Amino acid sequence: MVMILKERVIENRIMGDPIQMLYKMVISGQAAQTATPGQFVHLQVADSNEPLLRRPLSIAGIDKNTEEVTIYYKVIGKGTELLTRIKENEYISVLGPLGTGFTVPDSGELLLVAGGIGIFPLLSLIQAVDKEKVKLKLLWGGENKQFIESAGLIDIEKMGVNLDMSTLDGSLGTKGLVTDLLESYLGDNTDTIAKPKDNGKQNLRVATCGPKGMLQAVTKICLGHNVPVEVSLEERMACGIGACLGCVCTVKDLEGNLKRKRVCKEGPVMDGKEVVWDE
Amino acid sequence: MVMILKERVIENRIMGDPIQMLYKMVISGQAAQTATPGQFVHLQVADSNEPLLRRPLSIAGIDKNTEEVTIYYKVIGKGTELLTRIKENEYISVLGPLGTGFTVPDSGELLLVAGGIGIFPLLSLIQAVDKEKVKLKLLWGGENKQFIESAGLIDIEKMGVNLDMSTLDGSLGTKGLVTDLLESYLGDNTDTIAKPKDNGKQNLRVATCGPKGMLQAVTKICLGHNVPVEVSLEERMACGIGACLGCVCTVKDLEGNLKRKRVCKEGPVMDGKEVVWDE
Amino acid sequence: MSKVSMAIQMSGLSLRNPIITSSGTYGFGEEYSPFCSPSLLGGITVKGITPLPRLGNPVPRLAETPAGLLNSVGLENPGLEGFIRSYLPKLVELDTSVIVNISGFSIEDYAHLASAFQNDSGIAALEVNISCPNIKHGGMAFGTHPESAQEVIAIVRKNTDLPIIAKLSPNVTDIVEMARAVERGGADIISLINTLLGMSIDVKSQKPILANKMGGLSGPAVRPIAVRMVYQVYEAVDIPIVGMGGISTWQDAVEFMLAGASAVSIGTANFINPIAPVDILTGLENYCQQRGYGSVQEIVGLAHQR
Amino acid sequence: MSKVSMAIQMSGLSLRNPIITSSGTYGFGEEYSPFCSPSLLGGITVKGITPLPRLGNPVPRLAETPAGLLNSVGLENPGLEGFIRSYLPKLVELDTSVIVNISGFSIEDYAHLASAFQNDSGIAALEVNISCPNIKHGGMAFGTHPESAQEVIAIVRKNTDLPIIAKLSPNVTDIVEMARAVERGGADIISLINTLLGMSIDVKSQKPILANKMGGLSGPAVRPIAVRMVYQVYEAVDIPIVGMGGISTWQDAVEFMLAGASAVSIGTANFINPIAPVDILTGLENYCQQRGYGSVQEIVGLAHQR
Ligand SMILES: Cc1cc2nc3c(=O)[nH]c(=O)nc-3n(C[C@H](O)[C@H](O)[C@H](O)COP(=O)(O)OP(=O)(O)OC[C@H]3O[C@@H](n4cnc5c(N)ncnc54)[C@H](O)[C@@H]3O)c2cc1C
Ligand SMILES: Cc1cc2nc3c(=O)[nH]c(=O)nc-3n(C[C@H](O)[C@H](O)[C@H](O)COP(=O)(O)OP(=O)(O)OC[C@H]3O[C@@H](n4cnc5c(N)ncnc54)[C@H](O)[C@@H]3O)c2cc1C
Ligand SMILES: Cc1cc2nc3c(=O)[nH]c(=O)nc-3n(C[C@H](O)[C@H](O)[C@H](O)COP(=O)(O)O)c2cc1C
Ligand SMILES: Cc1cc2nc3c(=O)[nH]c(=O)nc-3n(C[C@H](O)[C@H](O)[C@H](O)COP(=O)(O)O)c2cc1C
Ligand code: FES
Ligand code: FES
Repeated sequence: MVMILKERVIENRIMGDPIQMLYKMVISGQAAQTATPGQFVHLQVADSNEPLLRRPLSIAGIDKNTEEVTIYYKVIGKGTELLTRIKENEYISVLGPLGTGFTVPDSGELLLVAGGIGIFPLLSLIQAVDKEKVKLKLLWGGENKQFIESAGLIDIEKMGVNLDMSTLDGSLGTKGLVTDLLESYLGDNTDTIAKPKDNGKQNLRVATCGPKGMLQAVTKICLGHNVPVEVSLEERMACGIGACLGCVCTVKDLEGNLKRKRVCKEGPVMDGKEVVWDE
Repeated sequence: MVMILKERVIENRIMGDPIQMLYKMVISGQAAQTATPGQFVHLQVADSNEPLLRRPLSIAGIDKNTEEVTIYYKVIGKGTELLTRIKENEYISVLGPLGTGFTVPDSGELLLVAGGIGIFPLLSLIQAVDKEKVKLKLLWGGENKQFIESAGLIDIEKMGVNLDMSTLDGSLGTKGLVTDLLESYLGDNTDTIAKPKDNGKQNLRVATCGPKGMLQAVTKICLGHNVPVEVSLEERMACGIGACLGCVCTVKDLEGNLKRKRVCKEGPVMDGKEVVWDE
Repeated sequence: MSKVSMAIQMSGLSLRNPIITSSGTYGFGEEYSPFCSPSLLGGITVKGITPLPRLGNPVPRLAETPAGLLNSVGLENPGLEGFIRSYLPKLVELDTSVIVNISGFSIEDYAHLASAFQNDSGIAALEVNISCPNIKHGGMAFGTHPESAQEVIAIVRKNTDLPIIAKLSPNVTDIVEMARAVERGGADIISLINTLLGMSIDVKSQKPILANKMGGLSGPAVRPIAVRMVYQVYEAVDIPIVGMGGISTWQDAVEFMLAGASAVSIGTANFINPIAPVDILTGLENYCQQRGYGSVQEIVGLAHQR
Repeated sequence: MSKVSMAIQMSGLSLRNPIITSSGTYGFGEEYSPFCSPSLLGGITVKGITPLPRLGNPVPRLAETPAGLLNSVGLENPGLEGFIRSYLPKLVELDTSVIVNISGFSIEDYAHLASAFQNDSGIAALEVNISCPNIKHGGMAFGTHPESAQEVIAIVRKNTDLPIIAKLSPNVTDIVEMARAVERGGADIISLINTLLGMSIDVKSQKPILANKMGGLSGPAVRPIAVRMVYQVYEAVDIPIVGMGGISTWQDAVEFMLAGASAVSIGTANFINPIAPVDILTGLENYCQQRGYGSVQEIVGLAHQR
């Protein structure tokens, strides 16, 4: 159930290297009860008209017992800057959980491909997947070592995820793009990949989040290998609940007709195959 | 010299009965150096566009040694509410000292007439007057006892000011309006009042601040008794320095011509005699 | 204290209370139901419908400005048939007055759209959005030309027996002239304002933020312009007014009613506070009660006295 | 890093840099001198001058709105003679380009005002405010009627050899039509926008806040409308543009220049930050430097590419 509530912020702190401007916020409240991986919350960051709109942030962690959701955010403008000013035990207006999240597989292999802060929504998926039944692998590309460490590398390693990294400057993992990692991974793992006529036997799936260009490249690579891929999209949002049509993404249906889907409602997670990337 | 500076707030606290919403703020900085009684500072209360404009507040205390100015304010809207949130040692943008203040007499008698929070600008005058040379008397009218006590009664008594009070509900001083106090005071003190042809012998002056209706009444009474009166006016302000013509007051010159004066520049203190009250 | 009567009668349109939600900001009535029961509202206005389905404009469709929002949705909608098939049945089940907003690109479009909605369609009124370009006449918006506006309303009048709300564009030199034109055309009610044409440019990319370059400005920033127009129109026409443009608090709603609006419509504010309409209704009712009005209708136009 | 050339050439008007201050917000140049040396500015524009002195409107003249300011000063000014006697001598001593803003209520007013200022008056240009009502023709503002606007500019053209800046009103259906009209009339430069007509009502007193009821809206709230108009006018005319309306940061100034303004003017922002023009200038220069422009003129109109 979607709700709008004043929820208590129980943690709000900068993570790692201050230059990265990455923050972790834990919010106590009912949003945790029904949240699923890949959904987001729409937060009111100001009690004035500046900025006017709420800010969408992915749910990165869900704890139904303690009723807590965790979000991670990077400061990029006025809205996220105001978020950093919220003190522990202050209240914030939370609209959510919103949107349609990732498919959580219960068998086979799940490959996560993250670009930069695109790791955040994938964290909730890592948390939700039954690691006994599903083989989990994460490919993560970032600017440099400082970024990846600040964005929570140690915590991710603690979650027991098999992880390959790339950085633009080579300061951690392979030097290059995460799509390079993906190419070689899919090349090396042709056995788990479904063949064209292999319906129902597809035991490798990809879930990805990152900059739009990366998502497009990841989708292309995956579809080239006939691997199903779910992409978590971002778009400027106003209402966050499907009412304003501000956040659409274009999709092509089976008959080749163009349609719009709302990133906030039918998304943010979409089937990579149907997304029209260059409109 | 008028300046615009980021000045440090060294005190900002509520005074007395919380219901009165009266605050005292002490700002450390250069505005104190040149400030004179009756001038004001123009404070930036928000770092956003809400509210858009600065807020004018009278300088109630000037300490040139410690370089501190004191202001007192009542919370009435968004701007003054934001002022209360400023913490000690935070900085605030101060434009000032601005405007033309009170005449500070060096002999004779000065009668101060304050309505409600109109006491605040008069405090700087009380502070400035040489009480050895000038006989000082304050008539102060307020809503009730709680208001007058919260607005700093004890401090004023400490300054050794001869004080008569009135309240609307009679909970302190005389029951009624401050103009009643004024009427009877002037009636009882006809000896210090200059006679029509008595040029140069006027040894009683009045300085007043309060709601517009009260200022008008005080002026009428004073002029009726031939006592010169200076009124401290309020008007909505934008620039605060005479550039926008937003804050004018109408005056009549000796030939009876109507003219505009800027409350922020030629005022806020004006000669009561020339103010056109009902335009 | 005695109860205030909140019902509003506007030439043919009776509303439970004066709080409506605005076209394009409230989807098709479902999206906000979890937060704000439609049965609490005076009415809801649905997204603008055109004869054929429209994909609307590419993204980005949104840009924030100081106290304002630019949008260039471009009238994305399922088209008349799609609307009647997929949305209307659920809408008419809602316990509120449903207002259908129609948009056309020619006089014929409006005639066609209007004829699809009648008194027995289960809806309360038709709102006619005349801010669209008239593609047969050089793309000039109907709503910026008194004769075209009058013509659109007249053709709608001919084709439906529902109450007609003519929604005015603020992008005009003389709003009064436009209001008089739609009154002549046969409008029962006037609503205003639609969005103001605006633009925002990104200094990094050096390009307009909106894919469509220009968009419609809404939100608190436009309120003083909207209030002024309601005030002017109130003095010029004899039909009631639905006021909108930047209403986000009950004070704003009162401001519009004092200016002359019989009802008010909430748009952009829903995005920030999904229960804004109810908050505003509560505040409006308290205001009337505290000042001893027996009916909310008593405050309409009070700012014109003296 | 090499220095950016900040000078701007606009048909007959050469400015040290593109930052001007706006009429009515900067007094007669003296008030802000303690904070902001005129020698740092491209130019300053003085309060609108009319043939006779004017007391202007009663107070309240100001009302705040979300990210905006309503004013109804009502053209208070010392009149042409008073201005020339009491203010002009000091103004021409300032080390900056002085632009005199003139306002009239008839064609004759403009002719009279224009003839008082010539190339040898020590000022840099005349800005013609055409937003005033034409009292001989039913009070319709010159600036809302293309023929009247053209006529005003043409008569000013006849009466002065100074560069003429035609200042457009945004309260029009078609800003492009107005821009073309003043270009035809002989304007050398176009400035826009003047204020948008607005109103604010006090829910306590139930009356308009401004004594004059309506006033002009300025400040950040109007910026998207102003940017859109600059963008449109840039595509329609061949003369340069001075952009204004809600500029308070260097990013805002860049936005206007990308939209097509050769220079920008700062109004309401001065009230909040008396050194806003210098802050903006510094930011603008840095922007150009970091992006490797040799001259600030290179960014003018860039948002129109593709
Ligand atoms: C579904 C969803 C989930 C998201 N999850 C996260 C998250 O977990 N962590 C995180 O750090 N960020 C996340 N984002 C992005 C985040 O919403 C934006 O960074 C934030 O809204 C920027 O606000 P601001 O006021 O700080 O910056 P602004 O000043 O508003 O914007 C700065 C720049 O950011 C871009 N931008 C603004 N709003 C959006 C938006 N809604 N979507 C995309 N780009 C935008 C614009 O290009 C703008 O120029 C998510 C966005 C979406 C849509
Ligand atoms: C020269 C001068 C000196 C002042 N000195 C003091 C002082 O020492 N202590 C103090 O508490 N207050 C003082 N005031 C009044 C103070 O400036 C206002 O109370 C304050 O600006 C209100 O801001 P706000 O945002 O809280 O309220 P707002 O929400 O802006 O306004 C609430 C109401 O206050 C009135 N108001 C708003 N601005 C002004 C203004 N500039 N002048 C008069 N009325 C206004 C309006 O009627 C409005 O409806 C002074 C005003 C002036 C002009
Ligand atoms: C995202 C969005 C979409 C809109 N779509 C329509 C529409 O389809 N038809 C219409 O008549 N008005 C439309 N409008 C205008 C609103 O109905 C309303 O007139 C305007 O936003 C002013 O009100 P506000 O400031 O409260 O939002 C839209 C506004 C927004 C913000
Ligand atoms: C208080 C005030 C007075 C103004 N007076 C004039 C004037 O006399 N003549 C004129 O052409 N414009 C006048 N304007 C309009 C400004 O010059 C400018 O066009 C407008 O305010 C938009 O810019 P801004 O948003 O930066 O203030 C005035 C504006 C304000 C706020
Ligand atoms: S943000 Fe409104 S529909 Fe998605
Ligand atoms: S506030 Fe601008 S002239 Fe006084």
